[in-house]
Amino acid sequence: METEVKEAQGKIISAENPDIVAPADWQPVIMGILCNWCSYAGSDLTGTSRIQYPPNIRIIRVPCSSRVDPWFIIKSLQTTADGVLISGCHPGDCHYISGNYFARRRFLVTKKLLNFVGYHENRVQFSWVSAAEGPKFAKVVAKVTEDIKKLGPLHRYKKENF
Amino acid sequence: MNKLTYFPGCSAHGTSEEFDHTLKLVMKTLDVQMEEIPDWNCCGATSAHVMTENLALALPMRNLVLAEKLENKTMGIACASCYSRMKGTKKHLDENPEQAKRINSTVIDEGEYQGTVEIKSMLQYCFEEIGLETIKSKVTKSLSGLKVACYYGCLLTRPKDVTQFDSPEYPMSMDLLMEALGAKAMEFDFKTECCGASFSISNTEVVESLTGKILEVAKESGAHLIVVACPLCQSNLDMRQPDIEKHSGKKLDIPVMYFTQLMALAFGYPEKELRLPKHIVPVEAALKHIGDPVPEPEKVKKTKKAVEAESEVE
Amino acid sequence: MITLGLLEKNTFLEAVNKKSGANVLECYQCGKCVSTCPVSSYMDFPPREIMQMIKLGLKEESYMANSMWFCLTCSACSGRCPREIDIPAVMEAIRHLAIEENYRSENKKVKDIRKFHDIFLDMIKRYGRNYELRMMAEFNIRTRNLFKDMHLAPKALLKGKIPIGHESTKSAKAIQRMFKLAGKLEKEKR
Amino acid sequence: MARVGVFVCYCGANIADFIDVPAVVEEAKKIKEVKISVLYKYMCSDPGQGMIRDAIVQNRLTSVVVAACSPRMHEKTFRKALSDAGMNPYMLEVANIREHSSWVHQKDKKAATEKANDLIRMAIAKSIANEQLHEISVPVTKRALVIGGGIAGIQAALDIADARIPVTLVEKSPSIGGRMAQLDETFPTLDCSQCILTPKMVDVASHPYIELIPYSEVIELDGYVGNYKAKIKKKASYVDFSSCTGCGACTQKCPVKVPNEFNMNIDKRKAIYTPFPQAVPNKPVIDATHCTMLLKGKCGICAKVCEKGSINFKMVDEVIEREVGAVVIATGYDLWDPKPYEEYGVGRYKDIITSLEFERMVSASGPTNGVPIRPSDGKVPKNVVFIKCIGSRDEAKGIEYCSKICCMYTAKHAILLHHKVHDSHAYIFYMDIRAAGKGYEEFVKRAQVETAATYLRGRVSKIYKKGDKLMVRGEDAQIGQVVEVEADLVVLATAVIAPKDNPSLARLLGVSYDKYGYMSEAHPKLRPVETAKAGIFLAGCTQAPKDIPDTVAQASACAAKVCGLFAGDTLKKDPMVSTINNEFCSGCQNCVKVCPYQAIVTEEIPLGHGSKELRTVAKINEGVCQGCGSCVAICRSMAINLAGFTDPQIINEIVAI
Amino acid sequence: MDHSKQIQDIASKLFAENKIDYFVGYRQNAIDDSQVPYLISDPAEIPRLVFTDRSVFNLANYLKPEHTRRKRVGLVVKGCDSRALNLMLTESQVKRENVYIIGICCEGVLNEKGEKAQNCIECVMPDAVVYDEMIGTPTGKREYIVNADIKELATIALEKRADYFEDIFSNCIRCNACRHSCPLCYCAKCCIDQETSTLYHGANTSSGAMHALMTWSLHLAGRCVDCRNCEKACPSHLPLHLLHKQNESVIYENFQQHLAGMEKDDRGAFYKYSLSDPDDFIL
Repeated sequence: METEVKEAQGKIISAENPDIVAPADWQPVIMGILCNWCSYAGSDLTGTSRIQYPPNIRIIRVPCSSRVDPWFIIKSLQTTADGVLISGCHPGDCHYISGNYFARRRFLVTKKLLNFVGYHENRVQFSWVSAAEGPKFAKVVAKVTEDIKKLGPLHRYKKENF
Repeated sequence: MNKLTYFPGCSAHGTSEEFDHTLKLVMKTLDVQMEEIPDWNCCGATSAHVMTENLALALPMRNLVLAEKLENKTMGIACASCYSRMKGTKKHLDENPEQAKRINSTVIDEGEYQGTVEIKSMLQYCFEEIGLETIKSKVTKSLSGLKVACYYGCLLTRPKDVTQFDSPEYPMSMDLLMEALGAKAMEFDFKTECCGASFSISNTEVVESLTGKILEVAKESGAHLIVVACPLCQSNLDMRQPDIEKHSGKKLDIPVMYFTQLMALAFGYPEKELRLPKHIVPVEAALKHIGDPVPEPEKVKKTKKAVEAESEVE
Repeated sequence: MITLGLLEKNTFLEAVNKKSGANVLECYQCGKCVSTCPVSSYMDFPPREIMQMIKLGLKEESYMANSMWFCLTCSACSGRCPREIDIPAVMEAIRHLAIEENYRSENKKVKDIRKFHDIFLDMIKRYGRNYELRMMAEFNIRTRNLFKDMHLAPKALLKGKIPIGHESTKSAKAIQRMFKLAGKLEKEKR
Repeated sequence: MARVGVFVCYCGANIADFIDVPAVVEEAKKIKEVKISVLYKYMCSDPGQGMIRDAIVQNRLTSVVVAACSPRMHEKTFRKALSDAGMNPYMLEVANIREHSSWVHQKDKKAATEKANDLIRMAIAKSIANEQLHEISVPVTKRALVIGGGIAGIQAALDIADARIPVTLVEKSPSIGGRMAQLDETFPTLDCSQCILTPKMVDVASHPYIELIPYSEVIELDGYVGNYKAKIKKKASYVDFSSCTGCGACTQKCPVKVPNEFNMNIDKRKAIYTPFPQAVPNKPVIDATHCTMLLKGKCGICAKVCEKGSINFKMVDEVIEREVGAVVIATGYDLWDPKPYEEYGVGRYKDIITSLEFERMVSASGPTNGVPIRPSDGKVPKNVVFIKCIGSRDEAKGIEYCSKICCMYTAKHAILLHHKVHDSHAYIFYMDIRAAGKGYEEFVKRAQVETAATYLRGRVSKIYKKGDKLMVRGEDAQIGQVVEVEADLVVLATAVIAPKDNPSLARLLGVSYDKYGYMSEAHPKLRPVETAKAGIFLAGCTQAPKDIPDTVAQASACAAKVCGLFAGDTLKKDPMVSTINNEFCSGCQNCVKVCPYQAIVTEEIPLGHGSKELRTVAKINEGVCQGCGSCVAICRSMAINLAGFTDPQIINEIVAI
Repeated sequence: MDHSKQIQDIASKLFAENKIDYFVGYRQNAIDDSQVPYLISDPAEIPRLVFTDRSVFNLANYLKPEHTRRKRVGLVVKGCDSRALNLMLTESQVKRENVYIIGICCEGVLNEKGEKAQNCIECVMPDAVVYDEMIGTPTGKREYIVNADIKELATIALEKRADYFEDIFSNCIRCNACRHSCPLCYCAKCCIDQETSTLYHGANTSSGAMHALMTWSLHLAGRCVDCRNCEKACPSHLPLHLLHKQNESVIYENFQQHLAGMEKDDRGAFYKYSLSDPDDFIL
């Protein structure tokens, strides 16, 4: 289900809807849902280490990646976000023992389903970032932002808003 | 019948003709058809990489490109130096595709580099592809009684991430191969110490000191001869021996043979096929030890109980 | 005495790291490489000291050292290095940089080694393959040491160790072209 | 109608330099629920908190948003300000505009400001959906479980028990004592390890508040802080400890000899054995993997010679349960296997031994009666080479970290060698000498001067055999020369590593561990003895390599923590737990399945009002619930919600931008 | 495939032995040759019970909690139906002692066009997995086939696929027939109807439908047994199986070939995990 990202001269074309074109300096909004113990702490460390990353992400704190109900993702894509990043503890490191393992299964199925119904697979991304991985968090955000910038604005299902 | 693309290297057609010759005999017995890369060139060892990076990559690359045109995709290399240069180059090119493209432009007449050939040293090929069992089955004249010290040199097993073969510190593949032929491989601590091959002409003083130490330790191990898998190792250890003896005043007199020579011998080829006169240090006396009585391994007293998880009963 | 100023930007270190792909800063001076190296006793500065010199940005001193010319690239040091630094690559990087920047050591041994390598490459350039006797002879001529190893030659020749005739690749032209293009690449890089 | 107050913090220059704070304040005012939006230099300071308190009262606020640093930093501070003003503290939301905006977007003030605006909008939207929550209090079981009977476990158990709190001490092996019991003398004072340790071991055995359970393991831990339930497997010892007098007749007569792990396999023990003469409890156990009676049904000599009839070959493993309020983990350390050092010929040369083997040899009660010998020929060595950092500080072959104790014990070994073999000489290859500690540098000096040990700075590169000597080659960087030492014996100071069972134990206990297998503390500096799981503490090398003084100090710190935890009759707990709405619960019980804490059970409730018929619904034990939200996300009918992170709160955040 | 006679006999026997209060089976539709579910409490109506390859509906849907709490029910289940029933038993929605299960070794049923239905062609388990009495000869578990439609959809361009699904979602009229026809949608109150969520799930628009159907399919992921009751119930004839089959194939491929309702006490793929689950999609 890989789909090529289209590029046009100086413009960004929406991956899901070629009719939608955004200017080259278009900035996406990315919803970041982070678990409190690893990734949120990791993102705090990014801050305390003053590691710079793109400002497009908006962060929501949840106790554990297993708290993330797939409909948060769907809702984000339908309303405010052009992409979603969900981050939790590395496998084996979950503060709640096994939460991220359950979450991992849901994430995979959700990601594939969203791709199946017509969202580019890079719209929704996941990462494991530990509390010590400040630099990794910055890297992940930079990568996700860049990926989503290439995909252009997400327009589908948004016209009616909600 | 197995097919093998063969890169002999400059020495095979020069100083180490006996290696090349016995290798071909052995491979015939083992039912491997060797196909020499047509119009191969020197891999650049040991000078190209010293002086220039691009040439050091371009020379092996031409050979790789030529080899890719052949049907068989496994390449066997006789000389350890060539092996190291070629395999190292391939690894470097595969990891840096951009540079590979750039270097490819210098040999573009020969074709495009694909990176499809798998490179093995001849020792590695015997050990991994043919297998000790097959080799054992071809032995018609066991070498029992012969004590050997296996010398691998630096480049057969090093660097580990390039060669991906055996231990870089205490390899055992050649030892096991020799045991398969019936010989006894001695414990030898200087298996992978460098002999200084690249200085064999330009800096003989260094070479003499390095090889001297290796020969001394080999001698001390009780071996009748040293077994090698590289022409440079062989010529260094063999040719320099009289000089070392003269300078140090110590008698060494330990012949240096290729593993293929011993394989050929064990496979039943007559001694004259081994091209023994080419050795500076005479080999014949050492080979007389073949057939020496081998002391029986000490019998374990309570065989059955000894097996039982180290415990013993009074 | 060496006076160390403010090391604002250690360009030498950067150049070595870039060329070698190693990170010299990882070296913690344990000295395992020195006792591993078969030729460290012949070097002006053994590998450990070279690493420190790079860290200090001592470019000229490093270029004029004989260490990298003595390095046999046997990889024993890198195999044992607890920080897994590719020391031969570092040595090679300094050597290439020294050649590129035209530093020439006056050390006799270094000159010999360089000469040998020049002859070797010349041989490949001419014939595509290498021919040992001719090389040995040429080396002796160029180093004005006509009789070096001559005591070995008759024995070796007699025993057929070193054959008299020699062969070359058919497409010597291709090799020459390769040399030319590779040389061009080398220049472009600079 | 919600009335929200927004309080934006400058954080000195930390926020103000990179975010247009006044604009942010104005932006917040545009939201209709926002009744007051102000800024201040340091919101967390007393005047800052005062501002919040005053605004709450004056503006009759229903929720408060503080835009400042990470909530992980000052959430508690601001919650306290809220409750001081008479407001429910959980009506607070923190917008993290420092770590998440000003500090990470320092080159783009406009974007950072926009992001701060959004983060504040999200916090406001969330706070509107906040509910009033109240702290939960749970009862405490005043008994501690100590896992591991080394010096750490012994010290922790004794200190806790001295406070008249019952302790259950579980030890894996037949005797307590741990690694320290194997040591001969200890640095830096060279007092005999046995002499200072054994009295403490005896104290443990006789303490009225300590229950010692040797030869057993913790196999399960349920529950939560103050209310843990541990299952302990008592391995079958085949000896009835209650009747056994420890006379030792059985061990003398047993015909089966087995390598003695207490002596690093240098000598043999019997299949029925006490690990060492001063063992506590001093009762033998039968090693079932070697006893011929248990394996083949032959022998039984021990049973015949036992006058008390204490031998019972039919004994089986037994699982017992203990309710405890707190757990101390003190599982100690293992030593790294130096096999990867092929260049030294480890495994090929018998005369290369590890430091603990040397320790046992020089121990007066050890297998060689205190005299070091060469394992190859039994001769007493003269030239002994000690090599430090074997596996330590070696990313390529071992581990990255410094094992901390090797510099000191190697100095000790040099001194001990000199004591035992007067005409010997010690060569020590080292990289650095790390002797930071009270009396440590002086101790090293003693080794260097009094014992005249030769310190050579460099890592050894090769060991090879020459005759019956081992040639040890390394650089001495001081003189810049490669040296070779002719050694009779080589002692490798192998690295300290985490016990290999640590990860599985950590998973079983629900605490986290690092990449080396050491248990992770809650905070490396400020909470070094606690784990992230409340009520579970760490003592000794289970957390990181430590020497004996540090281990004992940490063990006592654990005891203080346990006593503090047990000071009151109940514990206070965050109210961020799951709650179930029975109306929507269909009783599928999938939540029971995903809960990692077994906090969800089922209950029967009437089908309707006054109905006699019952239906099954899930029920959450809020004392056990840790608030992960796993159950919330999998509940299809949305019958479960997590206080503080409810669906409306999170969705409000999502749609607020 | 005609098991009408056997079913009638069993029903008679059950009523005669007073083992059940109700029997749920199929009867012929009066207007065409299709069949409808048929719930009887009077043995006199037994002769109207039929079972042929037109018996398409999943009768497990008739066993929502209130049914078996008080009454004992006899029930006919095909392979797929029985897997749904299995899950309902695991999820404590049905009292096993109050249900008498007549399992069919199904040979496949027909679609409206009279051809063998797609889910029967791709069926992995035609035999009932839970039953008190079995009719027919078991043929055993079959190899898993990835649904032909999703395979085809996966090959077309992303924006085309997006168009296709937007079409589907905009045709949804939010009548919730799919949900009501699903035996596994037994929630006391569906999340989509709840006050907190109605705010966000949206109105009767393609966006709202998309959200509702996606959420619904994710709630059935790892549980859906591909009986296609929902599709049969949908008045807009939406290809709802696409969403379910997509999830099923991802789960089968990645999570130890998990299939819903095959085993007793298996709760579905989202209620367990394996340490070796795919991790490569996570940064």
